[in-house]
Amino acid sequence: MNLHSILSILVFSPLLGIIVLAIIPKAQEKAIKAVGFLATLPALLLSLAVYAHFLAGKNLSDFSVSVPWIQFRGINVQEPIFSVYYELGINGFQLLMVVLTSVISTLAAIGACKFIKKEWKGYFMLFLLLVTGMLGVFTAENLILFFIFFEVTLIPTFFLIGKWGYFEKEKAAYSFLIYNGLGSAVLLIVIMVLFAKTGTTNIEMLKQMVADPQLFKGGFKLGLFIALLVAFGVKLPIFPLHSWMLRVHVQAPPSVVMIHSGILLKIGAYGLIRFGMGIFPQQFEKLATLIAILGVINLLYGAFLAFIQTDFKMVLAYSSISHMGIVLIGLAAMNEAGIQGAIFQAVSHGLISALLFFLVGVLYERTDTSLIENLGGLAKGMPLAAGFLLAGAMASLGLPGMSGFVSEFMAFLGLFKVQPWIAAVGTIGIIMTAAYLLRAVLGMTYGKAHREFDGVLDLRGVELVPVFVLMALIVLIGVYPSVLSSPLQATLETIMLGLGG
Amino acid sequence: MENAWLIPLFPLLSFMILLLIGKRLREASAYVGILLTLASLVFSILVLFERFSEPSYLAKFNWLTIGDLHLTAGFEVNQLNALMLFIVSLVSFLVHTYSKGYMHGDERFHIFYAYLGLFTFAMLGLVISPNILQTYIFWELVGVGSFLLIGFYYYKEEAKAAAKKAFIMTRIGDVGLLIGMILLFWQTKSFEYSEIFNAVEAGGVSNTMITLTAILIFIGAVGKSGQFPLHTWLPDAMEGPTPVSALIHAATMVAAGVYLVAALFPLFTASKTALLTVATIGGITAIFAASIGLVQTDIKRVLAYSTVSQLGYMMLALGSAGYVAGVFHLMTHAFFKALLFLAAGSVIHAVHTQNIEEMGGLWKKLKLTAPLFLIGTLAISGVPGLSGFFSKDEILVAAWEGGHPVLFLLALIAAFMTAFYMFRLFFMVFTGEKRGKQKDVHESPSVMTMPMVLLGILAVVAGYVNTPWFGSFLGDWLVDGNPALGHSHIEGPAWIMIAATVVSLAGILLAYLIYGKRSIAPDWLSGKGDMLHTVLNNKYYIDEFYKLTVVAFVTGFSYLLRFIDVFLVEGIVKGVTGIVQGLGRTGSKMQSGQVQTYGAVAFLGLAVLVVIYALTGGYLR
Amino acid sequence: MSLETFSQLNWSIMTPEFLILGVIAILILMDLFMPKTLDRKILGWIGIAATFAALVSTASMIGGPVQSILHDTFRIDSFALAFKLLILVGGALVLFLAVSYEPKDGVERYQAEFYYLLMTAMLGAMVMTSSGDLITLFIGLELLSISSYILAGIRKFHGQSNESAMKYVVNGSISSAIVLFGMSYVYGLTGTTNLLEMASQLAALADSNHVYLLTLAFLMIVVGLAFKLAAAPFHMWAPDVYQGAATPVTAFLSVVSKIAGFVIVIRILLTVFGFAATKGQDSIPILYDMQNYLAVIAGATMIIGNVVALRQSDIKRMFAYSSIAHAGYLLVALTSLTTNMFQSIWFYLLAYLLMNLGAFAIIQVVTEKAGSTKIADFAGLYRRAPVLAVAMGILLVSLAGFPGTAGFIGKLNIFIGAFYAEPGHYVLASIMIATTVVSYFYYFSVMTQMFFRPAEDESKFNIPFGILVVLIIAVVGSVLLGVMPNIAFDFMQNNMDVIGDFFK
Amino acid sequence: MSSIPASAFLALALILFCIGLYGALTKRNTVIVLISIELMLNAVNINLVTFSKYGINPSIDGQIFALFAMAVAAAEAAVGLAILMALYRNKKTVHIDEMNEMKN
Repeated sequence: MNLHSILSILVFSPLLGIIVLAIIPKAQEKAIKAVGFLATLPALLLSLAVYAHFLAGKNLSDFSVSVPWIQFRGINVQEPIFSVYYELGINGFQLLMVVLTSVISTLAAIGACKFIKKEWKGYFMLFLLLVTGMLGVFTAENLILFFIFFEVTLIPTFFLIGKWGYFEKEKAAYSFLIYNGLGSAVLLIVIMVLFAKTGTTNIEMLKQMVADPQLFKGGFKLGLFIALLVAFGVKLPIFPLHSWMLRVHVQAPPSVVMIHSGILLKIGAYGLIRFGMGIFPQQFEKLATLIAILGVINLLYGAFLAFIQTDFKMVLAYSSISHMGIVLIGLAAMNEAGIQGAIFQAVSHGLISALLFFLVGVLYERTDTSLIENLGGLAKGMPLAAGFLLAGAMASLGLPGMSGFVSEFMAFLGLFKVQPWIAAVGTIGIIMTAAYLLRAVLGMTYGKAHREFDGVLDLRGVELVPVFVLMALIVLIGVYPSVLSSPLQATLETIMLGLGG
Repeated sequence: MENAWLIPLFPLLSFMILLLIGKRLREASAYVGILLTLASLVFSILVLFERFSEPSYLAKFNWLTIGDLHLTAGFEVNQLNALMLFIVSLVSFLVHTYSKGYMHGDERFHIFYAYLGLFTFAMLGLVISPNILQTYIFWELVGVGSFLLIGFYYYKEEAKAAAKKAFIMTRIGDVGLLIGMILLFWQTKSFEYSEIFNAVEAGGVSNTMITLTAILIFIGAVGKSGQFPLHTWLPDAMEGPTPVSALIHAATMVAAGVYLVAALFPLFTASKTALLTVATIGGITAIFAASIGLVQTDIKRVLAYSTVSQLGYMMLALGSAGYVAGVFHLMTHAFFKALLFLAAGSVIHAVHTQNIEEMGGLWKKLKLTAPLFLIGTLAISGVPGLSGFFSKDEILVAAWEGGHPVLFLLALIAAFMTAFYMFRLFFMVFTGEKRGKQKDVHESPSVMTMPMVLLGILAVVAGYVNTPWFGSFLGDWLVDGNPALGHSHIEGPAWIMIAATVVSLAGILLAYLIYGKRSIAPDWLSGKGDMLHTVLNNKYYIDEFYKLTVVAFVTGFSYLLRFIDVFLVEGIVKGVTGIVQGLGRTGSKMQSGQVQTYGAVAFLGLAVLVVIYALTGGYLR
Repeated sequence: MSLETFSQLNWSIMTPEFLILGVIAILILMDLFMPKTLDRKILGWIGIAATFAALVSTASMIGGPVQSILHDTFRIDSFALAFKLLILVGGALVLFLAVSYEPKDGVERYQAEFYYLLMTAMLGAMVMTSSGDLITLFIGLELLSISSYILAGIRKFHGQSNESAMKYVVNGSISSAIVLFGMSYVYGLTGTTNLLEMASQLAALADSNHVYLLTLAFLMIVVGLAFKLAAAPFHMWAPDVYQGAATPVTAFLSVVSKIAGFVIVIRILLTVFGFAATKGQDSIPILYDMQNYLAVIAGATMIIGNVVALRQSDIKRMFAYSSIAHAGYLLVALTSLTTNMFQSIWFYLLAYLLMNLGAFAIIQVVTEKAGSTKIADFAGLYRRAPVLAVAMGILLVSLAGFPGTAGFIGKLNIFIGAFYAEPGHYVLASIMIATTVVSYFYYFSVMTQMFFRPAEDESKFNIPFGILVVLIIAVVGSVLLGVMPNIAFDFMQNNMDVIGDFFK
Repeated sequence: MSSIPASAFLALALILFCIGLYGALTKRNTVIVLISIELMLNAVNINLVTFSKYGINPSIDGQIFALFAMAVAAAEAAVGLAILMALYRNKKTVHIDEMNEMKN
């Protein structure tokens, strides 16, 4: 097979599932679920194959594809100015995100088979569209293509939340749409300004052209970078742009939150690293202190608020905010350790939050509640679920041997080199993370049972697959972080080159 | 020694086996755990003996690459590590064995063994780590093992609270360690112990930095070893099953703090301030915990406070540059304190209560446990001839020679108190009349007593490896090739030994008079100082203090943030949407349905544009 | 001019107009002589056929040289062809809607009028595209307007329809008067009505009084023509008229009429004011001088359209505001005055034509079935007619400007222009993006109704053939142009030299 | 005739236009509104004719334009009145301020 077409197949393979689903009658629940699940597999297998390709020591650029696509005419007759290429590509960082996406998508599809109780057909069609969007986001090599895939994720997510969510689903869907719409609007401004000024949106070319002081003045670039920060800050989310995310985490169905918290939030981190740092390295440097402070605020704000929540979903939602603070902290360090920590954190949090939300989904399905108080003593009725919940919490609070630690450690390692004081304040977050997670998880699993757990089934059958896979990956990364760090080295070098260090 | 890396893996294997198929093995799980820890023990002994004759061994591989930084993982066998391997695997093996009897009948028997395996793995991994990062990793893992085991009786609210408290309090310390470690890394560009020491020795690190990092790392040790002011979790941790207390909260994990300071000893010696801090905290903890121990009525809590106090001793030793003394006491303490806990467990197993006021007169019924408990008590009290005597003496000498007379005095008083409350415990449990409801009290099975016997022997003889009389074999071996660790044996004036003996005997005598012979009323102390007694009984109100300050602050701050979240952040959002909606409403209202208004608006628009044009100089230009 | 020379003129360039005109005449006659009982739909199909014929003949002129007859009052240049194509496509699609329109309140009798009035309106718009003279422009404009007035009121027994027509007439006439007043000044300062001659006359304008007068005329023309665009400040008629008019008429007003409006605005503004100097030869033209005023109008239009649309509960009113908003977006392209302006406006109008007509097709089906025009009537559409709901979803997404649809590419084009201009129109573009986000609210509120809410009744729809055609063209076109916009771009680039032709 | 300056005609046109506009925007009776609009259109005609005679480049175009404008105005008025009649049949009113069935 031609290597150049692999990425396209990888990205668009879920669409095949949509087509198949379209011809399956609504009532055939089993077939729909099967197709929905199977349609995520090609992407998974291909992404693993790409990873294997990398492990075999071959070049990831083998996969890049670039075909002329749109020529915006009328501005300038010279080619290739103002033309947009259909260009997909993959580097180490993108590879990780793609693998993460495909893994979590497959698991979320399994989750959906369990958690979604109605209209599977519509659900899986939207879900697969979402998967395509996410895969595209991480493989797009130019900003317009990136933006297109970025927006493609918005609409299915809106519907997935609004239709299959819990009580206040529509409100959550709207606030998702509006916040992210605003974020992407700001992003679009940046993209179009860059496009209009340079005539290209290819990221590599932009890196060089934006560095040209003739084309862009410093202050102007700073403005663009701040806009970018805001755009991805909504997605990440950065305080105070976070309130939409709480609603989504609480109201969306668990299988969607797995995707949302696991991958969609990471687009923010991805964008900040790839575009913020890649295209505007000097500006990033200028604002590094601010970003570090924002990171610490995020970390602490999320942690403190998670500490007093009564709904476990809210705890996890705030914990996501808190953990995304670590991403910012790592990025603000502007050194290898910090950036690698940030990327690790993105991947690690993706896995951990997917695991935790899957478990929440199971709990909710069995007990119709996610209130900590109502779940007390769960370990008696659902020992396996409780055990994994605890393990997930441990991973989340940065227990060594699990992925959370490596990321947290590197992020702080990086920041302590440049901003020891801010980092020192940030470490309070480490303590608080332990405090709120244990409070919540022990509150749910330990202690006297507040209710009968008769007839409440523990994890079983196919539910164990996502749990085991995620746990295994979390531990794998924790024990042998090189699985992530080795693909990253080349990417890091490029970033560091851009930062001039 | 090349295969020392296998030692931690056996318990890990046990953990994994039991997690996966433990449910089917049921109580046969114990054999898995016992056999695999036995394997660790055998290897540890081999390694220890090998280390007597061979130099240290270090192996490492690349663990994580960050740009040009290569973080390694691996293992190292040096004197301290080999000794610790032996202590840990021995105690762990004994506790594994003991638990087979103690935990008999528990429905989560296999889980218990699995957790024990996890903990043992982590602890063994901790002691063979060649770099501080790896130490930190296992440091946290032992914390988790401890957390899981404290919370083993998860359905008890107290256990839940204790587990949580243990985890969070130690984590506070851990963050100190983490910061210290990272700062040290950026100073020395390495996590390797040897490279850190080289850098410190070469003067590559400023004095302030050394002091700062050393103290930060010491905070980690404070958390783990239950030193003042982070000690409160350790007594609460007694909610776990008693074998756990013996293994984790007496012999191994809590000693990890001492081990850490010992392992980084060259760093600490490079800073006077750091050493003084260590010594002071150690000294304060020693007397502070001992004083609380005076009035406790829970058998395990008395032992817990005694542990805290003894750990303070070790810190005092290390802080007084008495490296050998500290490590020596660490070893002897591991044996006699494990013995005491196991014996206490045996007592609890027999009488099903932990309240010493409901015990009494058990000497006759527990024919084996009682003498073993006495041995432990004698050893900890520092009665000459037993292991505790020698190590405690070393510490007192170190403190005196280290130039800390005040701390020396504190240590001496603490020694008196130790002797007093330990014998108070002994007399109340084993002598006198039977109190409370004791039914079918009988001796524990041999699977429980045999480990105690072995520990009893060690509690007696372990001291002789390093004595002023028969040569300081342990000391010589420990500091061999490492001048930075100080002298193998500190000579001190002979009166110190006598003073120590006198003090401990005095303590025993007083305890005898009050609780044994009952010639002095038990409320003699409390009667005299009512307030003092209340204060001691409430553990100096430390928990309450924390609740009122830290916990209240965190909660209050959280609610403040929630206020901000709900009203400020959401409020702004609501405001913006409100403005947009309001605009919409206004615009919608203007759409009055009157067609003439529409025309008027259009004309008005035109007029405004014209006026603006005129005003901005269109006409006058 | 003798009759001989008159007949020797190159009349062939007016073939499309003649075709339409001829068919209108035939339709009138047929309507007159057909028995009353016969179904008039056949007339509609004839009209569609004629429109297609006109489309073909227009298309056949593509790539030819610039030609003009009658002293340049009627000219065929790339601009004219490009926009005439749009008008014909839009007109054809509206006719498809019209033949599927099943009026209920006794208008059956006037159905034939409905068809040929639509066609006369279309003819007016076509004339406007090809006009090189103020008089023909004005005549075309009025032909379009007057036909539209009647169309708006064609449901003559329907109070709302009457009211909407009346409002339309009053406002439209006022706007005509204002435009004419402005035009009269322009004429006065040049002494000619030919646009190109005006341009050459004004190129050396230096007298500040004259400049002032001309600028006033500029403002009057812009504000007056804003009526046709449904742009601020002359936008307020739109919701009422859209609501009251029959759905195909609304579709016509919102699409074809708007295209015609842009045609006349571009013609006049660019040829006349794009050259009218402010301080003598080679000084900055009035149009550039007044860019900020256009920007204000564009900004106000976008804000008003999008914000007020939030409050609507009537689907047609909502679409009226939406069409106001889209006029604002288009004005942004006009304001930035970059070289890609023609392309971006043309492409955006094409995209807008497709998505808006598609949406109106569905609105027509749903409102006819429900008998009212409430947004709530869309509740549960996904259950009742999934195909309609999904099609509507795609069209709404395109209207909202999400990627993968023509609406997105159209917006990109406008942004490129806005940012490419020196100095860039950052504020205006930001308003455009921000208000686009606001528009998500109301577009998605329709989605909410269709997909999330339960239906009142579960009855199914039967989709008439005409609607189906429009829907297929609209949906396929919207997606195709979203994914492969180069089809349209290349067409423009390869066949038309709009800028080159414009001033020949 | 030549004694009357062009500006007078222009002023007259402007005044007429304003009166027309005022009437169109304020009168309740729709017929008067339509008449007022005619007034505005006629003001334009005066302008055109004036410019045709006294303009910078006097030409016949203005008068032709005026003729067209008149024709259009007539058509507009006719249509307007027709619609008004339809409206009157349905609503029994010619008051423009009562045409507010559709609003907001």
